[in-house]
Amino acid sequence: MTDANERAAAARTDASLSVAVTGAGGSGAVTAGLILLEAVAAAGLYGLLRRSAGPQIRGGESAALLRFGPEPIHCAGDRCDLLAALDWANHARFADEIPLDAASLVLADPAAGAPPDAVSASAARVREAGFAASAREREGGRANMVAVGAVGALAGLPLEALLDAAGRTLSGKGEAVVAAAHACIDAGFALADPADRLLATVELYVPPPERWHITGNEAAGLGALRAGVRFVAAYPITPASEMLEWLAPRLPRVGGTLLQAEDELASVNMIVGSAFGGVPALTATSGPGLSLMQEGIGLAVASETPIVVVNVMRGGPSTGIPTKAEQSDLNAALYGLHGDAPHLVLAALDIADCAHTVAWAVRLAWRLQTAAIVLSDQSLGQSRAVCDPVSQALTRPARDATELRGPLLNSDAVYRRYAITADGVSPMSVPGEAGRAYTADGLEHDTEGAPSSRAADHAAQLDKRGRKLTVFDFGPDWAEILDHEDGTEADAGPCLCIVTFGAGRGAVVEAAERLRRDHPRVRTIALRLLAPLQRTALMAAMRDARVLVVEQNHGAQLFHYLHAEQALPAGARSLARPGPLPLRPAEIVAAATALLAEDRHDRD
Amino acid sequence: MTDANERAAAARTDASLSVAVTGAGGSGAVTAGLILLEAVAAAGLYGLLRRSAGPQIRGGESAALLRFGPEPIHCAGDRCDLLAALDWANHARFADEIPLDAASLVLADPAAGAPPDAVSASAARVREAGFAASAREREGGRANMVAVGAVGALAGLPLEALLDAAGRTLSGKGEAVVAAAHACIDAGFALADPADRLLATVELYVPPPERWHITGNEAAGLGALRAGVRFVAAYPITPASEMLEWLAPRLPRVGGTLLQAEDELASVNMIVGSAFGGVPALTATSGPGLSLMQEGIGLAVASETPIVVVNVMRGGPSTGIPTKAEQSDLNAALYGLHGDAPHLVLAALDIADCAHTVAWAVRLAWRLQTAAIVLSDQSLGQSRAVCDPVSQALTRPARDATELRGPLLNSDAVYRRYAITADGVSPMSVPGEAGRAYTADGLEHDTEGAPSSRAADHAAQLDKRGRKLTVFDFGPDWAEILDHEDGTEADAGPCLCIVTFGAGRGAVVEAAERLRRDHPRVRTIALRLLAPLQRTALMAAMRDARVLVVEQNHGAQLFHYLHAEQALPAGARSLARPGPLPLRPAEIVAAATALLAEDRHDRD
Amino acid sequence: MTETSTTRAPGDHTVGAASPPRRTGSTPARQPPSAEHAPSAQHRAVIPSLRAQTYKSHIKPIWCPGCGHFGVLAALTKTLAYLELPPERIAVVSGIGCSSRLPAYLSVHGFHGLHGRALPLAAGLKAARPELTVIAAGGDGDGFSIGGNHFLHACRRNQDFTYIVMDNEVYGMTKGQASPTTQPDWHRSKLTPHGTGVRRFQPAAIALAAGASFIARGFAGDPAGLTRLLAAAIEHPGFAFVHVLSPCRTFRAEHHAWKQLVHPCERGPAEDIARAAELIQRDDGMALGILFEQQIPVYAPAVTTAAEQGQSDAAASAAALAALEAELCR
Amino acid sequence: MTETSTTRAPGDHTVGAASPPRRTGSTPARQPPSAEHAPSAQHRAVIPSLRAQTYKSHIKPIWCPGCGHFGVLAALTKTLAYLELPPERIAVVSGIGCSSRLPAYLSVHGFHGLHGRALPLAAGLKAARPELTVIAAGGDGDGFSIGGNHFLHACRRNQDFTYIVMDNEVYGMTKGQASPTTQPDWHRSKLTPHGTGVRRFQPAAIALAAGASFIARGFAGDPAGLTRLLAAAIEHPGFAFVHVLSPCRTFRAEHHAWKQLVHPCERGPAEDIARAAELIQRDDGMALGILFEQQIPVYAPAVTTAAEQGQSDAAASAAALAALEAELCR
Ligand SMILES: Cc1ncc(C[n+]2csc(CCOP(=O)(O)OP(=O)(O)O)c2C)c(N)n1
Ligand SMILES: Cc1ncc(C[n+]2csc(CCOP(=O)(O)OP(=O)(O)O)c2C)c(N)n1
Ligand code: SF4
Ligand code: SF4
Ligand SMILES: [Mg+2]
Ligand SMILES: [Mg+2]
Repeated sequence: MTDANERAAAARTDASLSVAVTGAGGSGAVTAGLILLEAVAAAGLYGLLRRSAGPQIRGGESAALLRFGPEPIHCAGDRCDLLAALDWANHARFADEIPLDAASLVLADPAAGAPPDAVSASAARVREAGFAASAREREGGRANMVAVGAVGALAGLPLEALLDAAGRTLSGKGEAVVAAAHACIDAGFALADPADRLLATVELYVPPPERWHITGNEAAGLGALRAGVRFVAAYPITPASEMLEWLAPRLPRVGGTLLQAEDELASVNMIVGSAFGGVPALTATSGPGLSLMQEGIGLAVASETPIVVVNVMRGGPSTGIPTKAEQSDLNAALYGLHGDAPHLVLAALDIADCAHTVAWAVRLAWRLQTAAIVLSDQSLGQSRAVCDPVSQALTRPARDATELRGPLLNSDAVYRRYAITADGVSPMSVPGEAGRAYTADGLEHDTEGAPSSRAADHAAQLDKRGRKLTVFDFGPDWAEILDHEDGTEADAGPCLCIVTFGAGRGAVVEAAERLRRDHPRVRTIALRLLAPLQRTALMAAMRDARVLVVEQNHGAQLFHYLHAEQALPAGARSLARPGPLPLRPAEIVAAATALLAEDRHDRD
Repeated sequence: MTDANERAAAARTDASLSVAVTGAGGSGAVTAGLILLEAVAAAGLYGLLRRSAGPQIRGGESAALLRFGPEPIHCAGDRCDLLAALDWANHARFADEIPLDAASLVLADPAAGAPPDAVSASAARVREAGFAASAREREGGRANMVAVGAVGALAGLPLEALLDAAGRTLSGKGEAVVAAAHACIDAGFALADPADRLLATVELYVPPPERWHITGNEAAGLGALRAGVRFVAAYPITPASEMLEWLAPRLPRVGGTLLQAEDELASVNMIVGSAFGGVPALTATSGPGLSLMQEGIGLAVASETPIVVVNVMRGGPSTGIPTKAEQSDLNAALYGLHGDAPHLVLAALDIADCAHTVAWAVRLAWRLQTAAIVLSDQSLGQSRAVCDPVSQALTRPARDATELRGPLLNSDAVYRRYAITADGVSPMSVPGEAGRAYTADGLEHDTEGAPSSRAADHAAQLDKRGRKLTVFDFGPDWAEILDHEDGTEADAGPCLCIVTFGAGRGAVVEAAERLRRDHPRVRTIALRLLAPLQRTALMAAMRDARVLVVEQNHGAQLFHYLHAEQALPAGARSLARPGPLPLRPAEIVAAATALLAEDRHDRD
Repeated sequence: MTETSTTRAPGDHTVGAASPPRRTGSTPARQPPSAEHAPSAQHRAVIPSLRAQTYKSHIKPIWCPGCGHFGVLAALTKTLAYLELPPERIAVVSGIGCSSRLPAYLSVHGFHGLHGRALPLAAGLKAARPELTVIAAGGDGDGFSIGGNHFLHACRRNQDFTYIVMDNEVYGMTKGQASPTTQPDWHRSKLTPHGTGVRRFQPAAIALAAGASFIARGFAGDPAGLTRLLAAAIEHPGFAFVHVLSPCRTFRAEHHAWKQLVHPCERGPAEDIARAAELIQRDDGMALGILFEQQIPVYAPAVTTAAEQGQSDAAASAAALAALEAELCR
Repeated sequence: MTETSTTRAPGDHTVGAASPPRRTGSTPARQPPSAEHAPSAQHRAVIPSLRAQTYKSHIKPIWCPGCGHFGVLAALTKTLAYLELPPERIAVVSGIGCSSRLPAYLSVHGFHGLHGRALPLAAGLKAARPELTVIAAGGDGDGFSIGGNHFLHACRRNQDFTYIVMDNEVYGMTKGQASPTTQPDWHRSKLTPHGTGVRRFQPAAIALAAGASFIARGFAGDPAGLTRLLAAAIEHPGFAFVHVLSPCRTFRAEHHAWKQLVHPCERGPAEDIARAAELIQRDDGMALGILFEQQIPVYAPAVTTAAEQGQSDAAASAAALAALEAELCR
């Protein structure tokens, strides 16, 4: 290893590597990223592929941002180890997303001109790499494929894996394209200076381990199907559309249906209709659509009709930044309904967990006859991971709606759809069941469903709708609690506890892994169930700890929510930062370190 | 005074009297109430008239619930002193709303049959009063007018005031009707047994003091006009419609316009359009409409377009109980927008205060270029008060939109609509101003308004939109803080502080008046400005006090919100009770007493 | 079987040009026009005669005396009885308004949903449970003001269900504001004291332009004619829109004149929509009967039924899911 | 004055049957058809010639190369120049979509609002500021899917503003899903892999049924013809709907055939809506020009202007307010 390589290795906080391929519209940077991710899978590694693009609908510059390694990849990481720039089109746009430093290596095509100032200023090592020239030498050759070869070589991916990955990714384009790609990858692999290798080449893993190759939107769709969702209403919106598009051709295969709605008012009411009919139903949307659905979600709560709305969050408020992630719809999900409308709010913790969380949400919605809002975000929904599958055990497919719905109480002579029960769950019939017809209603009603404005009926139904959420035993899935301990001094110093929700988990877990090097006891709590908040369990998990609440939004929404529920110990701190850039482990480490230093200072 | 009357007097907690007139559809109970309220005004007293009706659209049974006295009437009170039942149609529906006890007096028409069980069970004294028979004796006579006379006599209203009031209320119906009414009132006045008089007859007050005779919906409309609102978009919804209906014929008189929209999505976007055009604009709605408007309100926040949405709350969730009050839309108003969307939330404290609060909201929205949601509720909006006018000083009419908008910064060569400024307020132009065209946008943008997804622009605009609300000096109007002290032992015992918002004020203030009899230091804080919360000032006002948070909803929304903002001292308690029944001073007294007793116990 | 045949007679034929129900014989061999929405023969055998009363709930309507909506309720229960639809196979879905209170007064499955959203709720229900007879109902405010977009798209989509709009040219429930069908110069609403000044919404013309395959107009004051129309609408395979003139006694007293104004309609030719559009534009809004009917394919979302795969539902679904899961692994 | 007259010529006349702009002489004496929406003579004197470029902003469109929306942008700026409308008197309001990005590319006042809500925002603006020239713009998804209800009611309401829909039969911005105007069998969207199976939304027919007083169809590939139509639309007193065929290069490559398919339209008779409805129903969707135009009163909300009262605005308003206040006291 050269000096520079040692520096580079030191800059990496773990065994993973971050590489980026960028280029103008049509340069094929994203295809390069997809092939590299395939190769990562073939090499038995884990990977996470994000994309970033300019505002153009098609044809704008884009970047493929890949991180991979022998352990599951939790998040985007802090920096870029290796950048292959096919050209410098609008590179400034990516500067924030591709953090270069003196330990970074940049492969720059001399044909594209001198690197922009941002790159020079980063002090990254720049190596010339004639992607275009090399491609031009080969029949049908393309610069992005040369880059795949070069990047693969420096990143320690076996040539075989690269070739195999290209073959699979490009198979639809015909043999000539594949052959040209193979020639270019070979050339690129040879082009890379072995002295620049960042990692030793790993072995091809045969057969590769059973891993998912999946986006969060796909995983969410799978979770829905597993849990028995058989009707989906769809209105497109970035970044939720792909979830609907993934489901569209697959629902019919399992006997289900997707209906494209005229707007979100329609889609939410469509799923209410389906669920009323006994068929588990879901829709997916993002911020603006969630706003439009609030009235319909409230109807589901009041009429006790189980529905699931997956909200793939993007930058807000209003139209905001549609193509980037943010966790700023938490408030709207928790509190957005008018009236007292207790309901379920969940958040998926990572890409694969979208399957688990959505499936669980469907089951809970049916078990508790209410609306569930599942929060995902653009960073989960539109990123592609090679990751361990979520076991079927966690999201055991529902046999049918009757199983989801649970047994009907049969004691009463009159059918009381809204009967007051100990667990707050009333017997729900569906059309087709003779003698059990009722009128579902968002208007307040008595136990039979007849409209009522009597104080006693209102109080009884409000109590019941609240109670069913509080008395239910949600089990251990409400959060992922991880103890990051170095095992040496179990009881030394106060425990640091980092609390987050949903997609915040990745950066938090990685930060904790780093923090434990200097601090013996670090716990992370990633909330999967936000409402009803499992306050007692949460407070127990945070006991005696210094608490830092981490989230990706401007208003510190989770922090305020936990305070609202009186669930935070005194002195809890907030790290809240809006999008569009992903949460970085380093900023969490910095905030936690500052917090702990403050404590030490206090003790002095 | 008879024994019974002494008992009745003792049951009254102050000098006010509560009377109710009930009857089947068409019986004219409500007209009777309106006449009695007019008479109250003529007698120089204050009054509050509420109505309650069955679910029928027209023609159902209804009740007029009047409370009046020499001091301003804050709320519905706890009980009914005097009930005049024209018949017993569906009386059970009103039993909760007309709390009778042994000290109550009931005038029952023997023609209507025996009083229902609820009345007998209350142990109220029942006097036979032949309203129908007496009316039948007079040409065109109506039982409700006889009741007006009888009630007036027992309640101490001068006959002259009653006759005058009937004349004015019925003037549109022709002389014969008025004459018949006068005859019946005379008869009813005579019919009442002087021994049953609950109050000595007051003098007619000539000329009567300058008082408003107004509903909360009317007052809100007036506040809007005062502050310069000249465009209103309207979609009917109970209980907000009357505000829009009051404005419709009046706006043109001041040079404004009302447009009936096709739905709430349209109405909220219409007012955004008007405000963008420089014309102050408002709409009014209730829960379901607020839900539909969330997306549009978010657009106003992001594009920094000043709008005002008055939400006249009703029972929730979903369609809920449309004809009754509840304070359960607080969460939706505070948190309902997706993304980080700081905005203004205000609540009117009483009927007249609707004028003040709405006018202030309009001014604030324009000063801060954001959306303001004003919370009123059915109990304010649809009740009619005789009360002191809100002075023009509080709601000084705006000269024009330019005054509301404030001066444009002129320093920059380029016009930067979304310039970053110290106070967070950017220069806003309106169409017609040459050289200052810009594109207002809900998409994130740079200082000139060009779409941007750059992290720096997003952070800068989010910071600015947040900062303008936090650095602004809202002055003293953020709350009404009253000290209810008996003056004797200023420093004895811990201070009790009751915090509420909006329409909760009435019952809280009355409860405090009672509490101070046993407890020397009681403070009430009624929040008019909910967001941004004036946390420092609020905490200062609660310092060292035992705090009780009172609100009319199921979820204790204010209590949780104050916790979210870390604005409550440890040990603060919540009294949260949903509608449809009004908050009663007695339940607040009971909760406060229990809280204080607990403290004493703790000290033992 | 006198009872049965009485039940079947959908009323007299004094007003309206609705075609007599296609099958009036006393034999019960009425072929359902589509397998999806008619009771199976088996059901009919089990429940030979369902009288209108069976379809009524015990809840007393909150409607004002004389309200047109009573007539619609009566006609609908008669229709359901006539069609011998088992109550448990029927779902009636509504929005918010006086008219939208309908479901509570029926003993079938019901949903009293949101203002303006009856149609999407019905669409979701029908897509999920195609074998049910789904009926959406509501008022002119509900359907044409706030619900206008769903109306357009329901007409286009042509799912097999019926939509009844009780048009009283006013918002009854919120106490008398102008609706889209209100005359521009009607100035009795406080909200529009000089009238709306806006052209009336033409439900039939818009339905046709939007692609509706069945458009009829009935009158609440003619329950017999209305019953025939409702029966035809429910039997029509596809989206059937029934525009019912349903007087508001309280806020539109002038509607008492409707009795004199209604008259039979001329039906537009099914094969010539352009000509039908012309006819509907010339219509005075008071013409009763089927204005347009066309047999086009009903919307059927793609579902690979288990039967096609020759497997049980559950087994087929599980196998398909397993195959899906496998595709995600590399 | 060569420049001026060049600016005035709204392009050549090769395609489309739009009537040539009513006033083409070189004298500036074009009488505005309504005082409200045309520049005053004074303004025109001050700004004798505004070239199309003046109406463009410095922001580079994000549109794909070859997108039809470029043609609409070009035609609109030419139209504004031709009409000599001072930029500060114009407001262009849009929804969300590729097409709805339009306002940012203009130097006039603009609002890039919410998906589907351009029309109500424009309605509020026009009601509040009747003297402005207001133009709403957006796509077929924005206007006919989520915005369908506002489209119906804007047609009915007939406020004096223009609505331009850039119809590319697809949701471009969200990457290629079917819109209401998409063919039922178009199966290139992943969301509807077998096609929507739903009848196409017919913008012109629906506009007519809803009561629109001006309906035209243009083609982005014919900027000159489109310019003429836009000029006529802006000058039309009342709601003017311009349906523009605007190809999506990226998701509907087949649109390249449109050039061959467009042809001039036959205009429906203003005095016979029924006949116009028939014509519009027979229309193949590719006919360019003014399909229908009718002079009816524009919607004008009741305002007692200060002028009527013979007072200054502020004084009149203050006096009226004082009178109102007095009415509340007894
Ligand atoms: C979102 C929403 N907006 C407004 C209302 C208030 N609202 C209830 S019913 C109604 C109008 C009903 O009119 P229509 O549908 O014609 O029925 P009718 O009462 O005339 O039978 C309105 C505006 C509501 N419930 N929800
Ligand atoms: C409430 C809401 N729902 C969905 C979206 C997502 N969305 C943005 S643009 C668009 C479709 C635009 O299609 P169209 O109006 O035809 O414009 P085009 O891009 O084709 O020009 C959609 C669905 C949104 N922004 N807001
Ligand atoms: S208000 Fe009109 S529509 Fe409503 S119930 Fe009464 S008569 Fe019927
Ligand atoms: S996607 Fe289509 S509509 Fe959008 S910019 Fe590209 S070509 Fe134009
Ligand atoms: Mg109606
Ligand atoms: Mg489009």
